[in-house]
Amino acid sequence: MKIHEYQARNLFRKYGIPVPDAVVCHSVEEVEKNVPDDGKLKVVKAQVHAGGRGKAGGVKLARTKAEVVENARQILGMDIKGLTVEKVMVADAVNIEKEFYVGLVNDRNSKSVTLMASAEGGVEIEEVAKVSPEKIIKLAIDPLLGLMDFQARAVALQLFGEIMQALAAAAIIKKLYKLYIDTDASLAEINPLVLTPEKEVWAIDGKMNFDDNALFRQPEILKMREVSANEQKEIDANEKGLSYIKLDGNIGCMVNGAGLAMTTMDMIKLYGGEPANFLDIGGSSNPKKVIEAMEILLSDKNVTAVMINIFGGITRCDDVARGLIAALGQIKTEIPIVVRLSGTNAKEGLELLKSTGLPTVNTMREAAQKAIELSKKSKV
Amino acid sequence: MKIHEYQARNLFRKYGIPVPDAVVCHSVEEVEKNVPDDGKLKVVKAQVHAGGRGKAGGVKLARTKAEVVENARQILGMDIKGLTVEKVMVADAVNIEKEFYVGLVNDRNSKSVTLMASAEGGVEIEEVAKVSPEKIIKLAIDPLLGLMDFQARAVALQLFGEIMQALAAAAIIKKLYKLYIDTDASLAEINPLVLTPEKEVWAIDGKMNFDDNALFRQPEILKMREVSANEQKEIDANEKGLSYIKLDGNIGCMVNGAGLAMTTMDMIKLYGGEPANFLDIGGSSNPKKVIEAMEILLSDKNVTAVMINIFGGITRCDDVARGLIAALGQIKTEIPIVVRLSGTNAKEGLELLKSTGLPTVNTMREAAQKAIELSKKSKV
Amino acid sequence: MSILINKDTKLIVQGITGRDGGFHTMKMKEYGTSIVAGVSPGKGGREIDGIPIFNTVEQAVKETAANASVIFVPAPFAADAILEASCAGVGLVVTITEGVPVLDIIKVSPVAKRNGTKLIGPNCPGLITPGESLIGILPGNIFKKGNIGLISRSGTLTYEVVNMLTKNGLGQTTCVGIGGDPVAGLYFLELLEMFENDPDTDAVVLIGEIGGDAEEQAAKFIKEKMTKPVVAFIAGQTAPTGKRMGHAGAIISSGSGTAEEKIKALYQANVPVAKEPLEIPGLLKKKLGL
Amino acid sequence: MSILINKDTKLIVQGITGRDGGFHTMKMKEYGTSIVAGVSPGKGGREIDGIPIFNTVEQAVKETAANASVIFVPAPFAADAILEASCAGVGLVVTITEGVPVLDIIKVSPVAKRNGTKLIGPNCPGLITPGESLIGILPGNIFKKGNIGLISRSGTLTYEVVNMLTKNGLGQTTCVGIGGDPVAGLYFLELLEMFENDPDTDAVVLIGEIGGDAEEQAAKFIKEKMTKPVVAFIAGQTAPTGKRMGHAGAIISSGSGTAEEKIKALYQANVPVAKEPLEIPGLLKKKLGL
Repeated sequence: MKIHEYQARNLFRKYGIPVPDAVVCHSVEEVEKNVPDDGKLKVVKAQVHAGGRGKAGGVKLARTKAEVVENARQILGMDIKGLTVEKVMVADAVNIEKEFYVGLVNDRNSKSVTLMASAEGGVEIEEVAKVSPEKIIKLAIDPLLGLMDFQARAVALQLFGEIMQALAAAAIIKKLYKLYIDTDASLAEINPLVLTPEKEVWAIDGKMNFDDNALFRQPEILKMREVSANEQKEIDANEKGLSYIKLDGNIGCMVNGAGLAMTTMDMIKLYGGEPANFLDIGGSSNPKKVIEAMEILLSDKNVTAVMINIFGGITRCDDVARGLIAALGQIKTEIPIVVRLSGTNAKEGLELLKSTGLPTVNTMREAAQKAIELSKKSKV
Repeated sequence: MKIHEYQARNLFRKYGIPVPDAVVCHSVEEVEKNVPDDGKLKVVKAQVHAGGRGKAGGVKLARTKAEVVENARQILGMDIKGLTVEKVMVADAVNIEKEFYVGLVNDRNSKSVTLMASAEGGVEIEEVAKVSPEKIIKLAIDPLLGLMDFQARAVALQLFGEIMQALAAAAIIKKLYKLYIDTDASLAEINPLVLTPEKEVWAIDGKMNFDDNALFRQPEILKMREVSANEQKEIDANEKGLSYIKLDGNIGCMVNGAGLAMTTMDMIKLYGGEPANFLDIGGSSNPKKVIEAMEILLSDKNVTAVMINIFGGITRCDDVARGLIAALGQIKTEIPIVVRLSGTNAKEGLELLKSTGLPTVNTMREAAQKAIELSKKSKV
Repeated sequence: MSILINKDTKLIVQGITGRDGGFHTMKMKEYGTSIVAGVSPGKGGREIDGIPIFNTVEQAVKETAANASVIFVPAPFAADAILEASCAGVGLVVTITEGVPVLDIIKVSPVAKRNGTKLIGPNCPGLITPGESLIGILPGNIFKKGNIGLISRSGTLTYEVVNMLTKNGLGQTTCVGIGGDPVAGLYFLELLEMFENDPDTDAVVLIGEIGGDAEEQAAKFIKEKMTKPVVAFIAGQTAPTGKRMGHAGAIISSGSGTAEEKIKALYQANVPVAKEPLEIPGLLKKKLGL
Repeated sequence: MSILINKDTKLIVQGITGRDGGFHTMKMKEYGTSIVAGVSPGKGGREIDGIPIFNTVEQAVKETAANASVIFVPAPFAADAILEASCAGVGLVVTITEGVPVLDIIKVSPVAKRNGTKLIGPNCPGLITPGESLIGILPGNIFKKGNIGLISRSGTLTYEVVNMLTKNGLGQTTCVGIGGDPVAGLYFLELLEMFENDPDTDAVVLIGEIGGDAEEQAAKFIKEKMTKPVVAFIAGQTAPTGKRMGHAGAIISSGSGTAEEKIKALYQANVPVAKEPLEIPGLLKKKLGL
């Protein structure tokens, strides 16, 4: 789960990590009303769940209140990577002497939360990681001991030569780790962490993601969830036991199992088509689930053909076929559907499906080829 | 540091451990005013930092409000092991089907917090431990993992056969452990943990001690400290860098080092005397400290002779002698004082002390013998 | 021979009284897995289908000398179940439960290592040594004894591939579903090494996915350490990259994670990568000179 | 020979820029201890009395190959200092600091064990191998090279005893002050075993105290495992028992803790217990046939 920069900053502040004052506004009116006219340099930032806001024009400096309002007017409603900007954050700008990077992330290789830090912070940090990986300090944190004081201090001393600055940075790193653990985060970044000409250390931009698996025990984090229309569709699907991600193609697919669903998409592409979605219906033969999956799938107006790809394991194909028949009996659509059944009792299942008159096949390859062929003819 | 039962109960409640309702009163008037006349069976308990309250008559059941008042009148002001009862707790009594024991303590052997539990709770638990140690379940808790759910459950299932009761007890044990760690406790006991005829699990009596070394980071616990006059003397001494414990004898002693101070007491006893105190002045030759130590020592009216026992290590005996001379020049007392100096530069030190006219000796044995001899003559 | 499990594997089921636990216990037993105990706190002393139930894993191990455990308990309690099994000395713990918080698995990992427990999963279908022992939710009927080892991050896709192997006469020594979670137990490296050392395994099928750099590491290991042929398939070649984890995710797996990078690394290790699952049996036969 | 430290011991001082740390660094250096580095965050690169200062123990170990560390940092930071030394691979860490929270030491202990670090202290005077190395705050001048090992829970009392040993011609291999805190590092058992295995140690003096059951355990060890003579003294024979820790304290050390019980256990292990420190040299000489 993602949250906005302003929400991450609120968490930072709650944990004692110093962030400049800021106001969040949903409209130009709110900006006019709520942003203080205090003559301080300000930065207006789009709040969307997308990277590259700066390059897209979603981050602007403002010297006067009038400039703040004008910038907010430009940014609000802007489209960044397909997302509409509905909020801006107006924050006090800070003078920057030097920018640093600090991040925490779950690392599958070391099976630990890993601290990363660099004296080369800012927007180009990924480039630094690629070109000069030696400039990124990495530290795998012992999950039972947590981040020890001496470790935070040692890392901070590599970034900041001066001890008081290093201790300030070490304290921030320790707090970020505590926040990370307390909230079941999967990513926490301060980029940039800034040293001002006055030798103060501030967290300027923050980013946090959270482990979806742990949201059941993180009610405060869950409250922060804001979702776009597409994400809402994915969440609704999830609540029905379906895993759905909308894509840009025209061949809808419905598959049991995530790996098989990804492979189904690959097959469609391999044979010249474009998948319209990822959709994993899990291991059940329940007709209700098939109907719900079909409804979600067909709500995408780009879909011109559907490929149903089922491999029977513990669930037998004949049971799955019965579920499909029940479901397809209730779904009225002009869109052509091809069904592939394989695995346990596939023969019996395919036999049962004959009654539906739907084209049935035995392999994924055939299914993909057939679906592509049908999609070209269908012109829905 | 010790706290009263009612304070431990407040901590229990804060951590979600179920305890019956109770009121704490400092006087019979408060009892009359604050204890509800609700017809419930109540128990009136002396709040003092001493064990064996029950045997001393400091715990009484009361069926009516009148009985509560009468019991409180008897208990308030009572002397239990030299401590005056200044507070009573009046708690709702609970019907008891069975009593259990649960305790946590720092264990030097396993270098861990150790959980102890027994199905034979109540006042005789120490006797159980001696006679039937197999009836006490002991579990060393991994300091990095903490008390794991399955461990708390396994212990609780050994006490309570029924799963719902066991889960209730396991939850209590988990909360007690969290409380223990959060507050740097050195002891936490629920005795008895009670199963009622209604199959509810309640913590009836609670006891907690805390690690003095950790009080610097436990301001909330420190606020609970209540000390007797003798304890206050010990705390005052501590703040001056002195370690003082009052005893019942008549020979005051002043020693550098805790082990040597204990040994000095042993020597006094070995040669037929009775030590008046334990007093460790630490490793300094600062005259101010010696004066303060002497004042504390002489404030005990039982003292009829003083033995000063110094071993010079890093601190040289001649330096110590100069400190003693400066201090003894300011202290006016009729009580005889014998000084023993040994170790680094002892000869020079003893030479310097000649000017004081005090009897000086070379060994602990001589010092003890001399002090006892002087105490018999002194009759202060 | 085989890896990890065989006919001497004595299995405990943790969460045997739950719906999934009960159903798959029956299925595993039908397959022939030696299930010696179930664990369900408070239900100790009972029996289910002739399987004795214990309150704790410790008791179960003491009474039955069990050496493996499979976990079906709900996600919030899965980590504690793993710890219980590991601390009771169980050598192999297979966690089927999905939705386990990542930080729980991170916390459990060093404890398992300290106790010498091998973990598989969470969120995995389990593993099978055909004809000897099945642990998890795999459909036993599609597997066949043979000389191919298989390691997969995916569930149904594994069945798809195994089904084709079996139909093509390519039986399996052991098939391990390692699960798709961000942090998990045994992974490609450890399992490739086990297959390399297993005298009955002649070739290995590796089924990877986009994300992480486990396949790249596997390629490096194969290049440097393996003598046996490996054939691979990578799922998600066309999946959108939008779902990645910001800067930190990119930094931690710098230059890794996409299907192209994985496939490139595997080719460099002389591992043929199937374009579609149907190609796998053919690639294997070619490598084995069949 | 000796135990734990000798002329090859290369010492780091953590907290070298503090008042006590600075003073005792000077004293140790005067005695001849090989002090190779000091650690003080933010002061890395400087020198104090020719001793190079580093920001971290890790750097200090890397540059100097130090194998021991002594800790003088204030109590709230002592546990972190121990962890830093242990995680940097230092094999012996001696904590002089007093007032360290018990739960901090409990947390640090398993980490030290995992890293193979021996801990001494906290709240201890340190240890000495006369003529070779002194770590801590012991007064070096009272010690003399010889064949007696000494282990003590007390500070000044140790000096008292050592002074008498030296005056009676009984020199020492190594003297270790293990400290008086409720939970501490190396204790009687481990050190008795080291002395038993040290070819140059002919007899051991054990100085115990009331509280806990370490002396009873030592007695058991001596009876079962030791061939070398041991002489003991127990301080606090007349101390009041009121300061004990309620039921749990009594249960955990059931039937232990008082001076009488300790003395009884030691006599049963054929260990003479001195009534007063003055008796110790005589008892030793008798045991050694001098």
